[in-house]
Amino acid sequence: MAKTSNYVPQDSPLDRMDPRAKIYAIFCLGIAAIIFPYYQFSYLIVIGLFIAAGIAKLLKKFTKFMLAFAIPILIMLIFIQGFYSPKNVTIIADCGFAKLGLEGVEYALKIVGSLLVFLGSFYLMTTTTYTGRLVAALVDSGMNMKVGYLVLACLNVVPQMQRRMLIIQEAQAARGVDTQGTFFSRLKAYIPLLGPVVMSSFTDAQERGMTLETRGFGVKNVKPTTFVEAKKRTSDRVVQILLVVFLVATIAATVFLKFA
Amino acid sequence: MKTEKVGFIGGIKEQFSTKSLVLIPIAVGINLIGGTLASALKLPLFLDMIGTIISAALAGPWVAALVGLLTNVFLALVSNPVYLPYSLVSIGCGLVTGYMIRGGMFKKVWGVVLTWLACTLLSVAISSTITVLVFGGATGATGTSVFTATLIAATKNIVKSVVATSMIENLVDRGIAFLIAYILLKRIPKRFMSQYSVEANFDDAEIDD
Amino acid sequence: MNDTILEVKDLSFRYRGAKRKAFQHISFDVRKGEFFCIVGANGSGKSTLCNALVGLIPFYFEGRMKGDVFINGKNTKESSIAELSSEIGLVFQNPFNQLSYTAGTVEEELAYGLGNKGIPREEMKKRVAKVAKMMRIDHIINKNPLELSGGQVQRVAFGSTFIMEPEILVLDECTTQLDPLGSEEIFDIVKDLNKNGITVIMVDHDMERVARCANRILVLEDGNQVAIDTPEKIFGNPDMVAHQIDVPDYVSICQELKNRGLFKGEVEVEEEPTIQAVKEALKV
Amino acid sequence: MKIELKELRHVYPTGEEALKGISTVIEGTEPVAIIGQNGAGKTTLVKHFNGILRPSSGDVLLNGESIKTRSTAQWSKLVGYVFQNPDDQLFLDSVKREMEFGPRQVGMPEDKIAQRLKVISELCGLQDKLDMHPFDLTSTEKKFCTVASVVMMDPEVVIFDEPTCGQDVRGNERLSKIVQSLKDAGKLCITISHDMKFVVNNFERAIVLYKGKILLDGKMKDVFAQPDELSKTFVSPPPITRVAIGAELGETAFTIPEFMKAFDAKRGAAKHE
Repeated sequence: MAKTSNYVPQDSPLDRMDPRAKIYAIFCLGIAAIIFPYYQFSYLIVIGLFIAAGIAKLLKKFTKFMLAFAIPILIMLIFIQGFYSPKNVTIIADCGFAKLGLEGVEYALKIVGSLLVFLGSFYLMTTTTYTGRLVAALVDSGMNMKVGYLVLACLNVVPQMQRRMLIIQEAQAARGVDTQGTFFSRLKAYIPLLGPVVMSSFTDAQERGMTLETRGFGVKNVKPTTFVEAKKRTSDRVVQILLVVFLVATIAATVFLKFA
Repeated sequence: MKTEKVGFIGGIKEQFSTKSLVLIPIAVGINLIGGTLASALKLPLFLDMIGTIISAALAGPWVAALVGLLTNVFLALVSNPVYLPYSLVSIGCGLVTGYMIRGGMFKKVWGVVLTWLACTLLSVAISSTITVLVFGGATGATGTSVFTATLIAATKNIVKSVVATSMIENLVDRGIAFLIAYILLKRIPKRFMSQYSVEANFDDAEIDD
Repeated sequence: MNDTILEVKDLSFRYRGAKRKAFQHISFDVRKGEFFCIVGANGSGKSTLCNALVGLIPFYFEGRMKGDVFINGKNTKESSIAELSSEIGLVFQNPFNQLSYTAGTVEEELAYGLGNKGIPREEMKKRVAKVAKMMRIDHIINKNPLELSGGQVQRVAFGSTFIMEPEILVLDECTTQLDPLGSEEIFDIVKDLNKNGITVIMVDHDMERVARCANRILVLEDGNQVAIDTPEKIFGNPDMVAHQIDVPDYVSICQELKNRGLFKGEVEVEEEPTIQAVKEALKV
Repeated sequence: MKIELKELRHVYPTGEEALKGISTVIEGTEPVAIIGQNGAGKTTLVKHFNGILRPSSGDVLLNGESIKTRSTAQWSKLVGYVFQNPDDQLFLDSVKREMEFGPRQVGMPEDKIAQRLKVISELCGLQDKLDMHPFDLTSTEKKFCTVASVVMMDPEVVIFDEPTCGQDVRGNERLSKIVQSLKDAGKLCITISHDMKFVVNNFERAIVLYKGKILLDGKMKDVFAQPDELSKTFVSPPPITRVAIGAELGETAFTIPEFMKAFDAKRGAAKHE
C-alpha cells in the first residue's frame, strides 16, 4: 500500500511544535540562505538542520534523504556549471575535454546549499507534522476549509485509487488484457487499465459530493472548528520571532557586506 | 440554478462548486495513477497530466490549474520536494488547456493538436526556466539530467541543452497524454456530463405531464 | 405515534438531460417513529427519491423538480442541505464514498460535519464519544478509516450522519455491499435507533428483512407509486409479483397453506410465526 | 473441463495464510457454489482458477495443465471471471464495444463475435441496449453487461463473484437463466455468494470454506442438511429451509413445491399414526 505522508509519529519537541512555526522556518531559513553572498553560510544552516533532525529523533532518515538528494545533484551541477558556466574566469583544473572554473563550482555549491536548506527544512516539517494538524493550524489562522479539504482529500484519495487500480488490473487481465510484450502492446493496455478508474471516479465524485453536502460542507457565515487542536504555545511564538530576527539579521549583514 | 453573467473573479469562483471540488482530488489521483501506471507498464513516459486535462474539460481552467498545483504539492509531500517549483508548469498547462477547451478547441481533432502544441511550448518554457534558474541545469541524476549533461558537453550551452531536452520529453509525453485524455473524455457518459456542463445546451424544459 | 414527520406531496423529478422522469406524482407521509420501507426494481426511482427526501434534490443534482417535501411541516425547498442534515440523514450503498477523505482517524471523521457547522470542540468530543459507542466503533476510534473493513466504514458513515442528530434516517441499500455478518451488525443498530424513536426510511432488496422490519411499505415501479400499505397487505397481495416484488418465502408458505385451507387470517412475514403456522397446520 | 486442486496453499505478502491446503476436483458441468464467511478464503481460492493469484505451494491443474504455465490474460480464453463490481471492468462507451472487447483481445474471428453478440446480448437482456453507454444503464443492466462481456469470450469456465449483490427479482431470474444455459452449453459455472436463496436454487454442488480449509463439500442438499456444521462459518440456510427445519419436516427443502411435498408427507404420516 502506498504511503500517504512522510509523517513519523515521535515524541519530540519538533513534533510538538506548532506547524505554523515550521512554515516560518522553511521560509526564513531558505530566504536567508539565498540572499547571503557566501555559499558557506547555507551549509552552516544545513548543519543546524541536522541538529534539529537529531532532536526530532530522525537523524538516520534525514541523513539518508539529504545525501540521496545532495550527491547526485552536486555531481551534475559541478559538471554542468563547473565546466560550462559562461561565468568561469578562474580555472582551477584542466580535465582535457573541458576546464573546471572556480566561479561555476561556487555557483553550483551555492545552488545546492540553498536547495538543501529549503528541501531539508521542508522534509523535516513533513516528517514531524501530522497533516491533519497542519491543516487545522492553517484553518485556525483563517484558511478556507475548502482548501483544507483539497489538501487532505488528495492525500487520502490517491492511495485509495491505487488500491482500486490493482483490482482493475486483475479484472482486465481476466478479459485478456496483456500487460507484457512490445512497447505498443503495453501502451495499448494503458486505456483498459486507466479507463475504469476514470469512469468510476465520476460516480465516486458525485457520491462524495453528496456526502460533503450532507456534512455541512461550505456552510456560509460560520467559523468552522476542527477536531484536531491547533493552539500556538508561547514557545512556538518565541521560535517564530527568533526566526524572523534571524532573517532580518541576515539581510542586514548582507547589506552591510555589499556596501562596506 | 440558472447561471447568470458574472465578472471574471465571480466566474472563477463559480467553477468551485462542491461538485467541482470533489472532482479535484480525483483528478489529482488520475494524474498520479497515470504516472504510476506508465511505470508499471514500463513505458518510458510520465503521462501525469491526464487528470488535469479531464478536469479542464469538465470544470474549467482554474480547477485544472489547481489540480496541477496539488499534483505537484502531493509529489513534494510524499516523494520529493524538487517537484514543488515545477508546479508552475502544471498550473500553466491547466490554464492553457482549460481556456483553449473553453474556446471550443476540443470539438475538432486539429483543436486538440493545437492545444497539445500550446501546452508543450508553455511547459518547455516554464520548466526550462525553472531547471536553469532554480536548479542550475539539473535536478539530480535522473535520465533527463544525464541527457541534458551530455548535450551540454556537446554544445557547451546550458540553456539550449536544457530546452532541447525538455522539448523532446514534453512533445512526446504530452502528445500521448492528450490523446488518452481525449479518448477518455469522449467516453464520459452524458448522464454525468449533464450534471457538470455550465452551458445550457441540455434540454431544461419544465416538467410536464 | 400518529404525528406526521415527513410529507411528500405530488413529487416528480427529471434529471437534466434525461429523457424520462426518475419518478412522478409521488405522495406519501411518514409518521414519527415509523419504520418505512421503499421497494421496487433497480431503476424504479428509489435512490433518486431518497436524494429528494434529504434535499440533495433540488440543491445538489441538476434537473427539474415539481411538488414538495415537508419535514416537520417545513418545506425542504426553503432550507439547505446543511440545515436539513440535522433533521434528516442519508446513508447509502458504497461505504467508501461516505467518508470525507479529510480525516486521519475515525474520531476526526465523525467530527467533520460538526466542524463545518462550527460546533465548539468540547461539545464535539462529547458527541463523538456518544455516537462512537452507539455505532459500536469505540474500539477503532483512533484507526484510519481507509484501513477498515466495509462494514466498519459503513458504521462510521452511520455515525457521521447520526452525529448531526437527525430525527429521520434514510437508508438507501446501505448493506448491499456488506457481507451477512456486517449487514446484521448494521441492522441491529438500525433496530435500536428505531426503538429509541428515530424514524427510519429504508430501501432494501432483501424482502425477508423488509417484511420483518417495516411498518409500511411503498412500492415503486418505473417511477410510479404502485401501492403503499403494511407488509402483510403488500406481500399478501398476489398482484405484487407483477410489480417485480420478490415475495418472502414465509409469505409463499402461508399462501400455500391457505390454498389448502390449513391457515386463516393474514400471511406471516417472519420466521418464528411461520414455523408455528406450519406446526399448527400439521396438526389439523 | 476439469479443475484439480492439489494441496493448494496461499500466503499473502502480509504473512496471512488464506488457504491452508485445499484439495478437490471440480469436473464436468455441474455448477459449483463456494460459500463461507468473509475471510474464509473464497475469493483467494477462485482467483487461483485463472492465475490472478499463484499458489504459494501445491498446484491448480486446468485440464491437466498447471496454472503456473500461463498468464491470466492467456488463461482468459479458458476461464472467464466476472468481478463483483462492474466499475472495475467497464471503460468503453457502448455495451456493444464492451462485449466485443474481450473476444478481440483473445483473437476470436469477427464472424463468430458477431454471431455470439446476438445470442449473448439476448441471453443477458441487453439486445435493445447495445448502443447505450454502460454508465447510463441501471445497476442490474450494468452487471449483466459485465457478465455478457465475459461470456462473449466463450470460456469453458465462468466464475461469478457475488453475482446477486444489489440485484432485483428480474436480475436474479435472469442470472438463473444464464447459469442454466451455460450448463446446457457444456460450460462449468462457479460462484462465490452470500445469497443462499440464489445458491441453493441454481447450484448443484457446494464447497463450504472455513478458515482456509474445506469444511463441507458435496451435493447442495447434503451440505444444507448439516446446519450445525454450517453455522461454524456463519452460513445460515435460506428462510424456507429454516422453516422446514424449524417445523421438523425432516427434509431439506429449497423450493415451495419441495417444502409442500415434505409437508404433505409429514402430515400424511401423522394422520396414519
